[in-house]
Amino acid sequence: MADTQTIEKTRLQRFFGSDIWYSFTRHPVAIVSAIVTVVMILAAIFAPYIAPHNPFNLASIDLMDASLPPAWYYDGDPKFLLGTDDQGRDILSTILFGARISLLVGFSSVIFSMVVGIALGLISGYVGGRTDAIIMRIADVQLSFPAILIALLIDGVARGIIPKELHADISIYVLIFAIGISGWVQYARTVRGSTLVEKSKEYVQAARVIGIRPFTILRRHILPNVMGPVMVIATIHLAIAIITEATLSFLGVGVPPTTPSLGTLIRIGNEYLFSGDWWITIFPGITLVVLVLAVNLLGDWMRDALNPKLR
Amino acid sequence: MISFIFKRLLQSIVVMLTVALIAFSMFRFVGDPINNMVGQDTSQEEREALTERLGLNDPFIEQFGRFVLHAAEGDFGISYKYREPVSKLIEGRLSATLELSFVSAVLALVIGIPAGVYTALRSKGILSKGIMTLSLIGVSLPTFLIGILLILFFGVVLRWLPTFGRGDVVAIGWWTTGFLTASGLKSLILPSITLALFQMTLIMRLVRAEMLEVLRTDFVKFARARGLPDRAVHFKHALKNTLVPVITITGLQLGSLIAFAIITESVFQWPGMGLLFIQAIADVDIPIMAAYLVMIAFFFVIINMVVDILYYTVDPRLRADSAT
Amino acid sequence: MKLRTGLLVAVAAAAIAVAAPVKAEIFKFAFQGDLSSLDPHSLNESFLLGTLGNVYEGLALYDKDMSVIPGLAESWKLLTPTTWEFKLRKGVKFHEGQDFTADDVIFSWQRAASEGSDQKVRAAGIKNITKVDDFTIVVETPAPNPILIQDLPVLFIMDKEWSEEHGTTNATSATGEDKGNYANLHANGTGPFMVKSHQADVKTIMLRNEHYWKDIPSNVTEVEFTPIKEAPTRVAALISGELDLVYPVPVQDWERLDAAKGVKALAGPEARTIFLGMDQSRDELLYSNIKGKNPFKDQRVRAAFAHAINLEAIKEKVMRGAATPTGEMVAPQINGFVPELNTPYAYDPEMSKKLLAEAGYPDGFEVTMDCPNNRYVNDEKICQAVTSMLAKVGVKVDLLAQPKSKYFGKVLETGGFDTSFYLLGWTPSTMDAENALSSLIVCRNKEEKRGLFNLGNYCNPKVDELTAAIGSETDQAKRNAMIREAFQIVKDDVGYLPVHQQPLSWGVSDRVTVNQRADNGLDYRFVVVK
Amino acid sequence: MDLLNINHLRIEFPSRHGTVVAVDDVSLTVHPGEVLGVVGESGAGKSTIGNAVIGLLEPPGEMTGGHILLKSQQIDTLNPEAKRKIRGRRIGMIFQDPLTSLDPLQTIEQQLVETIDLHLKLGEKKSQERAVDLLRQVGIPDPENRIKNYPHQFSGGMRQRVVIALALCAEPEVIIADEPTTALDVSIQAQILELMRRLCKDKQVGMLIITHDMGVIADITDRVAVMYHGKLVEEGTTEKILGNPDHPYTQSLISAVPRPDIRLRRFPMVNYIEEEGERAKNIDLSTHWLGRVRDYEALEGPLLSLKNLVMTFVTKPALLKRNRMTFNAVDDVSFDIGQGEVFGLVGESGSGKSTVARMVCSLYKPAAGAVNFAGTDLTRIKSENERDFFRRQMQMIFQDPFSSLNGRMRVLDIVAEPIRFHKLASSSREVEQIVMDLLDHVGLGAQAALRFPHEFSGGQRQRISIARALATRPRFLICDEPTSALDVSIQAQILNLLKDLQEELGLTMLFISHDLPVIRQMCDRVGVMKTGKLVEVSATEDLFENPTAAYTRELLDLMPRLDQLSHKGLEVEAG
Repeated sequence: MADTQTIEKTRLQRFFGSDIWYSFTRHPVAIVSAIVTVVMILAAIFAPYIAPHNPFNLASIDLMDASLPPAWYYDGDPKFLLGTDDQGRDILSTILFGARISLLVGFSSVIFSMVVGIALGLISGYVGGRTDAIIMRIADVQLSFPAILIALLIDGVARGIIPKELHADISIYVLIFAIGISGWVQYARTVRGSTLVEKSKEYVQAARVIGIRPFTILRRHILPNVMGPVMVIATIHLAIAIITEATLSFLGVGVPPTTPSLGTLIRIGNEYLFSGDWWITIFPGITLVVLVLAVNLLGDWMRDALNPKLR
Repeated sequence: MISFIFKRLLQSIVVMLTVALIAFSMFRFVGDPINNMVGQDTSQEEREALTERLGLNDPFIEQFGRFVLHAAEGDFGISYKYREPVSKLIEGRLSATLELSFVSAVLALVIGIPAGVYTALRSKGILSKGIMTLSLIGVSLPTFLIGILLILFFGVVLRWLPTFGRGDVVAIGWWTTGFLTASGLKSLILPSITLALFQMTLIMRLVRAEMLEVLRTDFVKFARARGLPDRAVHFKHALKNTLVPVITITGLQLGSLIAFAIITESVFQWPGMGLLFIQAIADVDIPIMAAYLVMIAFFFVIINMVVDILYYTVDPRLRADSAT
Repeated sequence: MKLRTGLLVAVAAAAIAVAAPVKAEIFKFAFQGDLSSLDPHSLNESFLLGTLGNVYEGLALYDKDMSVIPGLAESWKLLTPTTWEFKLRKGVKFHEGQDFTADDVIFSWQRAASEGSDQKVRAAGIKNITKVDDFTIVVETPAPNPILIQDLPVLFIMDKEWSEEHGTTNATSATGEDKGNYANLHANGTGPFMVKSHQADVKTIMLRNEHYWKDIPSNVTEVEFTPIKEAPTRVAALISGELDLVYPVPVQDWERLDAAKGVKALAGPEARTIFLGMDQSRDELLYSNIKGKNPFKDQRVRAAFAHAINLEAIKEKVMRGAATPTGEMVAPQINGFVPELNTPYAYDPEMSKKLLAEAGYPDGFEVTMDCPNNRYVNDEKICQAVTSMLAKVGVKVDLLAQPKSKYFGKVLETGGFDTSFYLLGWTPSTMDAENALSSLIVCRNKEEKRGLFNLGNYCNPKVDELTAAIGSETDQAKRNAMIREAFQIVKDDVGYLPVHQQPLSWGVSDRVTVNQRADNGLDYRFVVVK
Repeated sequence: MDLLNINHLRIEFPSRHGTVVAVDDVSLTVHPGEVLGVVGESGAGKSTIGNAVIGLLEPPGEMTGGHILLKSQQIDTLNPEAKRKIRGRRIGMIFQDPLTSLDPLQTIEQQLVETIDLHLKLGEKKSQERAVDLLRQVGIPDPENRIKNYPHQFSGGMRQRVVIALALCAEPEVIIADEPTTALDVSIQAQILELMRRLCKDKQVGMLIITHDMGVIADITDRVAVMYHGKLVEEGTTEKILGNPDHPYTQSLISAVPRPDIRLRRFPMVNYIEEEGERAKNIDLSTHWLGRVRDYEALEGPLLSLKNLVMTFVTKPALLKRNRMTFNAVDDVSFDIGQGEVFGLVGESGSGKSTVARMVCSLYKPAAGAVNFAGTDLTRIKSENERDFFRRQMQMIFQDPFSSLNGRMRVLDIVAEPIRFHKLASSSREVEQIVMDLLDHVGLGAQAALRFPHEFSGGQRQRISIARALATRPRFLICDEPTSALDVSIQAQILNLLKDLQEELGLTMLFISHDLPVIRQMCDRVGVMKTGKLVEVSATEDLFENPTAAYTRELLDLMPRLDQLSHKGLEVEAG
C-alpha cells in the first residue's frame, strides 16, 4: 500500500502532465491570449479596488470635468489618465467597470445557454425517439430566429411585462437571458451528437448492466466525456456573447448608460467620433477588441488541441 | 424525393406558424402603438377610440387568427405609421435587403471557402496563421463600429465611396436593383463588406475545421497511396467531402445574413427591411414587425429546403436512403 | 385621370420651360426622422407639418421669422369677438390645375375634423364656416379666440374635387379601414413645391412649382429628401459632400463641422423649452422611498431641486454652449414671452441642502426620473447630468431613460401619468403662451380637456383663472399682462424647473443658404443654391 | 532477381517523451510472385514499414537509416514528385478497412478511371474498359453496371475487392497489403486471401502482407518475417517459422495461437511480451469476500434458459406501423445453460449473437420469448429494484477494452461502482480493500487502483473490466468477444485468466466469439448462429469433429488451417 501513495497523482499533476498542457506551453499565442484574458478578468473583478474613480457614484461625478482628453494632452487632466466622457466620468474607470459588466453578461449568458443546451442535448441524445425529435424541432424553430432578433424581442417583452421602475435593475438579467436563450441550440446539437456516440460505448452499457439509473449514467459517465467540445464552443461563444451585447446596446437594447458595458461605452462614444473626442470610443473599442480577440484565439487553440468537430 | 420535399414543406409551414405565434404573442408587450400614431395634444378619448378600432382590445387568439388568415393571402395589414399596406412597404424594401445579403453572401463564400481550404492545407504556415488571426479581428469588433469606421475612412476622409443609401436604382417591375448603375454598385461596397465580415470568418473557420477532419481520413490516405497528385487529392476528394457538412451550417449562416442586415442597414441608412423593422420596433408598428419576422422565418425555411436538396444531390448515400 | 396627368406634365414642362435660363439646381437634405405621410391631416407632428408646408398652404403663412402673414387669405378682420371674415386670394391654382375657392377651405376644415384626422384639436377651434361668395368666408369660433390666426398656417387647404375624385374626403387613418388612402402617397396643394415621388422612409423628391401665386426667392428646381436616423451617418453624408443640409446635427459635432471645409454648423434657439416636472398631486410618490407623503408638495423641496441644478454646466458641457438656460416655460419667439422672468433659478447647492433640511429631508431621498432618449437634443445626457447634480445634494435619482414611444406611453394620460419626476419639451403649436399655460400649467381637468400635459399636475387656482381670461381676452396689452402674472406665480411656486431653450442644430454646405425657422421647420422658399 | 529490398531500415518518431524507434535496423526482400508476410503484435512497427516503402510516413516519423530499393533503384531518396509517380504505378497499397478506403462521393468508376488514366495515360475510353476488366478480375459480378455504383452500395468484402482492383490499376510490381482482411468475416477473408494469392502468382507481383493474424500467414504467405518492438526477430519460410520457430518470442507467439484442432488446458509460455498477471497474494476464497458463499438459493435444472427469443429492430421508422421496416436480429432462439457450464455462441458478424447476450442482461427488451434465469422470467420483471437483484447475479465483459472503461474515472471507482451501487460492502474502507484484492486477483496488483485507465495496456484494461464484472460476486458471466480486440499472446493470457476464475469461482459463462478456435479452447457446449437463427447446438468436441449443420461445416472449412503450427510445449486437454 505504501507505494500507492507515490503512484497516486492529483488531478493538478495529471493536468500538467497532460498533452493539452504540453501543447499549451508550446503555443506562444495561446499563452499570451490566456494571460491577457486572465488579466482582464481580474481587472474587471477588482475594478472597485483598482479603478481610480467610481463612475457609478453619481455624487463623485462633476459635469465640469466632461470630455477631457487623455492626460498626456496639454489640456488633459492627470486625474484622468485616458480622459473623461461626456458626463465627466473617468474613461479608464468606466472601461474597468464596463469590462466587468460585459464579462458578467458574457459569462452568465454562456453558462445559461450551456446549462440549458447540455441538459437538452443529453436528454435528446440519450432518450432519443419522440423526445429527441421534439427537442430538435424546437431547435430548428429557434434557429430560424437569429440571435439578435430573439434578444430584441425578449428585451421588448421583458420591458413590457416587468414593472418599469425595475428596468434599470433587471435589464442586465434580461440581457443575459436574451443572449443566453439564443445560444443553447449549438450546445444541444453538439452534446446530442457526442452523447449518441458515448451512449453506444461499452462503458455505458457496462454501467447499465450493473443497474446504474439513467440519470446517474448521464451525470457520472456521459457528461464528463462530452465536455471537451462544449468547452471549445463555450470559449468562442463567450466572445460572440460579448459582441452581441455590444451590438444590442447599439440597437438601444441593453444595460442603462448609468452603468455602461463596453458596448454601451462604444455606442455612446460613437456620437463623439466626429467631434474629435475620439478617446471616448477608441479606448473602450480597443479594450473590447483585445478582450474578444484573446478569448477567440484561446478558443482557436483549444479547438485545435482537442480537435472536436464543431457542428 | 417529391414526398421528401412535401414533408419539408409541411414542416416549414409549422415552423412559420410557430414563429408567427411567438412573435405575435410578444408584440403585445413591446409598447403602446397609439402614441406614435397621434400628435402630442390628441385627447385620451380619441386615443382609446383608435385602440378599439385597431382591434387591439380583442382577445389575443382572435387577433392572431385574423393575422394568420390575412397573412396567408399576403396581406399583413396596414402600417400604423406609414398608413400603407405593409406588403407594399416590404415589397419596396425587399430588393434592397436581398441584394445586400446576396452580395455579402457571395463575398463571404468567395473569400471564406478558399481561405479555409488554404489555412487547412498549410495549417502550419505563417501566412495561414496570419489569416486566422486577422479574420478574428473582424469578429472582435461590433459590426456597427466597423461600419462607422469604414464610413469615416472611405467616405469622409478619402471621399471614395458614398456614406449612405443605395445610390441610383433601376426599377424592374416592383424589383429595384442597384446593380445596373455605377452609384448603385459603389454604394454596395461598404455595407456588403461590413455585413460579410462576420460570416466570412465563420465560414472560413468551418471549412478549415472540416477540411482538417477529412484530410485525416483513410480514403485521402488511400488516394495518396494510389499516387494521385496533391491537387487531385485536395480538391477532387477532400474538398468535395468537406463541403457536404459545410453546406448546412453555411446555409443557416447565410440565412442569418438577412437578419444581421438590421445593423448594417441602420448604420448605412440602407433602405431595406431591416431598417424598416428596427424603425418599426421604435414606433411599435406591430403589422410591420409581424410581417418582417414571418418573412425572416420564410427565408430560413426556404434556405433550409434548398440546403437539404443540395445535400441530396451532393451525397449519394442520402440519395440511396431516400430511394428506399 | 388622363386629363390630369396631362395637366401635370404640362405644368412640369412649363416648369422646365420657365426654368430654362436658370440651370437645374437640386437641393439634397436629410433629417433624422421621416415623412410618415403626405396627408396634411394625418399627423400633428412638427416635421410633417413643416415639410408639407412647402406643398400645402393655409389661409395664413409663416414668414422667415415665423410671424404670421397672409397666405391663401389676402386679409381678415374680426366682425364680432367670435366671428371673423376672410377675403380669399383669387387666381390661385392647385398643382394639378384646379382653382382654389371657398369650398376648398370649408372642405379642408371638415376633413381636418374628420375621423382619423390628427388635426381635430385645431379644427375644433372653429365652430362653423359660412361661404359668402367664392372668395369670402365667415368663420365662427366657439369662444372668443384671439389666437385663431396662429393656428391657420398649419391648417392646410386641400382641393375639394381632387379629394372627392380620389375618395380621400377623410383624413388617412392608421386603422387600415381605408386601404391606402390616396392622399397618403399623393399630394395636390397650392404650395411652392410639388411632390414628384415619395417612398416612405426612403426618399421624397419635390419639384419647384413654376405656377406659384407669388415669386419664390429660392432658385431650387428640385428638392431631394432622405431620412437618416444615425447621427454619425448623417454628419458623414454632409461632410463627404453628398448632401447640402442635414439636421439635427449633434451639438458636439459643431467644431468638427466648422473645421471641415465646405460645411458649417447653423445654430439658433428653438421655440421649444425643455423643462423638468414633478408629481405634485399624489399624496405619495409612485417611485420614491418616502412613504406616506409627497415631498414635491413642499415648495421648499421643489426650490431645493431648482437650486441644485447647474444649468450653466449643462449648457457648457452637454449642449456645448448651444442652449439658452431659462427660467420661463416659453421661449422668446413665443407671443407673451416675458424677458425678465427668463433668468434661471440660481445654482446654489448649499441653499439647496439647507432647503431640503428645512423641509425635513436632511439626507435627501430617492426618486425615479423618467426621461426620453431619442426625442430632444441630448435628452438622456441632460437627465444623466441632473441625476449626478442632485446626487451632490443627497437626492438619489434612479434614471429610467427610454425611447420616446415607451416614454410617452408611460408618462402621458395613456399611461395614467405614471411618473414622479420627468423631463419634457414643449413648443406651443400656436406660438402663443396661452397654449403652454392651458396645456402644461393649469390644473389637470379631463372633462374640459385642460392641462392634459400637466403631467405632475401642478395646480394653482389663480393661474387657472388667469388662463381662462387670457383665452378670451382680445386686447393684446391686457392679455400679455395677465400672461406675465401667471408665469410669475408659476415661477414663485417653482411649479416647474425650466432647463433651457434647446438649440436648433443644422449642418449646412457652403453651396447653399437656408432660413432656419424657430420651429425647426425648413422652408424651401428660402433655400438658395450658390 | 530481387524486386523490393529494404536494407537496415530505421524509422524514428520524435515525441515529447523522447524519440521512439518504430523500426530498428530491419532488412527484408520481396521476390516476384512471392508473398512475404510481416507478422507481429500491435506496436511492432510493421505498418510503419509499409508506409515507409510507399513514402507516406505519418509525420513526425522519419527515416533515419537504411534504404529502400525497388528493382535495385533507391526510392527513399527520391523527391516527393518522383515518389508519387511510383505510388500506385509500381507499388500498390491495400489498407485494412475497405469501408473507409474509398471516397464516398465518387462512383468506383470515377475512382478507377482517375487512377488508371493518371498512370497509364490510356484516355477516358480505354481506361473505362480496363476498369471493368479489373473489376471482373477481382471477381465483382456484373461489372459493367456495378461500376456505376457508389462505394456504399457494395458490401464490405466487395469493397475490399474494389480496393484491390484500385491497387492493381497500373499493374504494379509490388503490392503492400496492411491487414487486408482484419475487418472482414472469416468466410470473406478466405475468399479475399485466395484472390490476392492468385493475382500475385498470375501477375508475378511481389506482395508484402502485414498482419497480426497467424491464420492469414499460414494461408497465404511463402515466407514470414516476425517483428517485435520494431526489430526483426526471425525470418524464414512459412513452414519453418510456424512449424519450428527458433526465437523465444516467436515460440511464445505460436504457442499462444488458439488451435482449431486441439483443446489446450492452458496456454503455456505466453508471458514473453507482457507479464502474465502474477498474483501478489493468493487469497483464500473459502474465507474471502470474493469467495464467500453467495446468498443464491440452489436450484436444479439450468441456470439460464432462453425460450423462443425474438428481437426486432426498426430499420425505417415511420409514424404508421405498416410503413415501418423491421428485421429480426434474433429469430426464435432457445437454449439452456446448466450451472457451472461454459456455453459458446459462435457466428459471423450480424448473426445476432451479441443481441442475444444483450437481451440476457436486459440491455435490450426482447420482442417475444422468455429469459428464464434461476427460474425467474426476467422479461416479466417490472420494477428496476427487483431487477437489480438479478443484475447482481449476472455480469458482462465487453469486447473493446478501450471503450469499456470510463476514461474519466479511477480504476478504484470503476471497479467499486457495482459494489457501492449494490451495497455489497459495509464501509468505504472495506470497498477499497475488496477492490484492491480483486485487482490483485486478476493479476494487476493493488496499486492499479489509483491509476486511470489510459495508463494501462489493452490486456490490463480487459483485466480491469473482468475485475469490475466480478465485483458483484456474480454466478453468471457473459463474455462478448472478450479477446477479439487483443493481440494473440494477450488473448491467451486473458483466456487463461477466465479459465482459472471460472474454475475457482464455479462461474457459469455465456462465451460469445466469431473465432471458432477460441470457442474450442473455452467452451463445453456451443451454439452456432446464422442471421438470427440458431442452426446447431452441440458439445464442443462433436461440433468440431462431426458437425451436423451444413453452415457449421462451411465455417469449419473456411477456418484457416493451422496444422503446420508447432506443438512444442503444449499440453492437450483430454478431449
